[in-house]
Amino acid sequence: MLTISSTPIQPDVLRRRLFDPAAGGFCAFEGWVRNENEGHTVLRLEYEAYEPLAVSEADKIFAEAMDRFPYLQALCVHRIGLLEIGDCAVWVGVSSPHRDAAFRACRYIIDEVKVRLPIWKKEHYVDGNSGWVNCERCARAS
Amino acid sequence: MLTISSTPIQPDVLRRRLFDPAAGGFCAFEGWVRNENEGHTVLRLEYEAYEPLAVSEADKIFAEAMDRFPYLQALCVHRIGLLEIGDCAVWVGVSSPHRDAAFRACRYIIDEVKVRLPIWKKEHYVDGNSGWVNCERCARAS
Amino acid sequence: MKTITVRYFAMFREHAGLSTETLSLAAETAADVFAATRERHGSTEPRGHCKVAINDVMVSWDSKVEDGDTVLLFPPVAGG
Amino acid sequence: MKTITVRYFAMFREHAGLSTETLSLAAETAADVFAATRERHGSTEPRGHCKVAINDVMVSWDSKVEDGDTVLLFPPVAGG
Repeated sequence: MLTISSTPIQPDVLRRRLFDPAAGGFCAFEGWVRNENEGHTVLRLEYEAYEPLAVSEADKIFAEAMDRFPYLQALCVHRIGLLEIGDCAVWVGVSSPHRDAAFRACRYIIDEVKVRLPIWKKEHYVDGNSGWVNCERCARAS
Repeated sequence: MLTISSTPIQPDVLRRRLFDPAAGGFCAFEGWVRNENEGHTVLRLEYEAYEPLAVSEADKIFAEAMDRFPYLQALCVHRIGLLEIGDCAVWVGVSSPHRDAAFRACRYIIDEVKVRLPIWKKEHYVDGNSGWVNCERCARAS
Repeated sequence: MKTITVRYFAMFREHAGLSTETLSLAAETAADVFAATRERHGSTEPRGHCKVAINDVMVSWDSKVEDGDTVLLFPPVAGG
Repeated sequence: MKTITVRYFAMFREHAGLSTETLSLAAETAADVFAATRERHGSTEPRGHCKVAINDVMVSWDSKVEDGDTVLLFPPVAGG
């Protein structure tokens, strides 16, 4: 399940929600705002999402991950609004009986979230400029 | 760096220690005690480690991961003593500029930790029996 | 002519200077709506990695638009 | 004869009923020490996935042991 949040992500609260007595492995990924992108010094980021379609597209991604790498529980939370360096922009967590499925499902979900969800990222640079960012795969393809 | 701990692992404290302004991705893996192994219902687990060699072997593993998937920061904590279902037995976290290296380094570290460190696991079953567990790769090979 | 409500997101919204407008268009497909708004707002963003939804359902560019539809125009995304 | 201190871990310790003992052995290598302790404690664990250290350094089974060495015998491991 995907949640869009305008308040800080709390990884420790989220991981507890994935506890399952049959789970032997738990994998989490966090996207953090870093101070640099393609040679620009980044001051802060701004995220915008269109929640209704972000949620329904995420439902499809979670179902695809389950088909490929059966897991027990999975969650994703994506921040919107203004974020500073070091802030957590996205959190994905997956619990599974074994670690291989936990790693692979987590990787699948974050990879697809980054390219398929209607979420946009605007970088504010130290030089006063700002710019909307394309997803990595799109940038490579174009 | 590896730490052996006889008290509960605190993932939220550990992840904060991996913050780095250049980090765009953070991947964590946790091994949880689950209620079943190879058809046996597990009540609890007991871990034992030989700390001096666990630490020095882990140093090698971290250096190998750095060579293969350059990351910024990495930590591993392994519990010893008696653990109950749902307890976190091992935590690995890696921060990196990009998510691919974070995922791969985290996976490399946990895979190697499981087979190379002088750490032993004894399962206590619901039927009153108990048994020392071989690493997965060893069990397959033998 | 059809009455179509268009919603703009992210760079499209900034470029158009508004987030929603209702237009009278001779559009047959979602692609026609995209082309009409490009011309209207002098946008140069290629359609390549953009996406479109009609009434909150993701659709392909050749999907038909009906009178009264709401068309959502999504510039290239970058989650995470 | 050499004076060798042997440390047992996990199932080896349980099987021997002690964690450390100092033995007088005609051993040349780590493998000889393993064989002698197997016989002494009637253990049947094959050497296959076991590991050995001499004075806190992981070594191969054909490493030489010296008088006064401490040999650590590690049964198959299973971290995580």
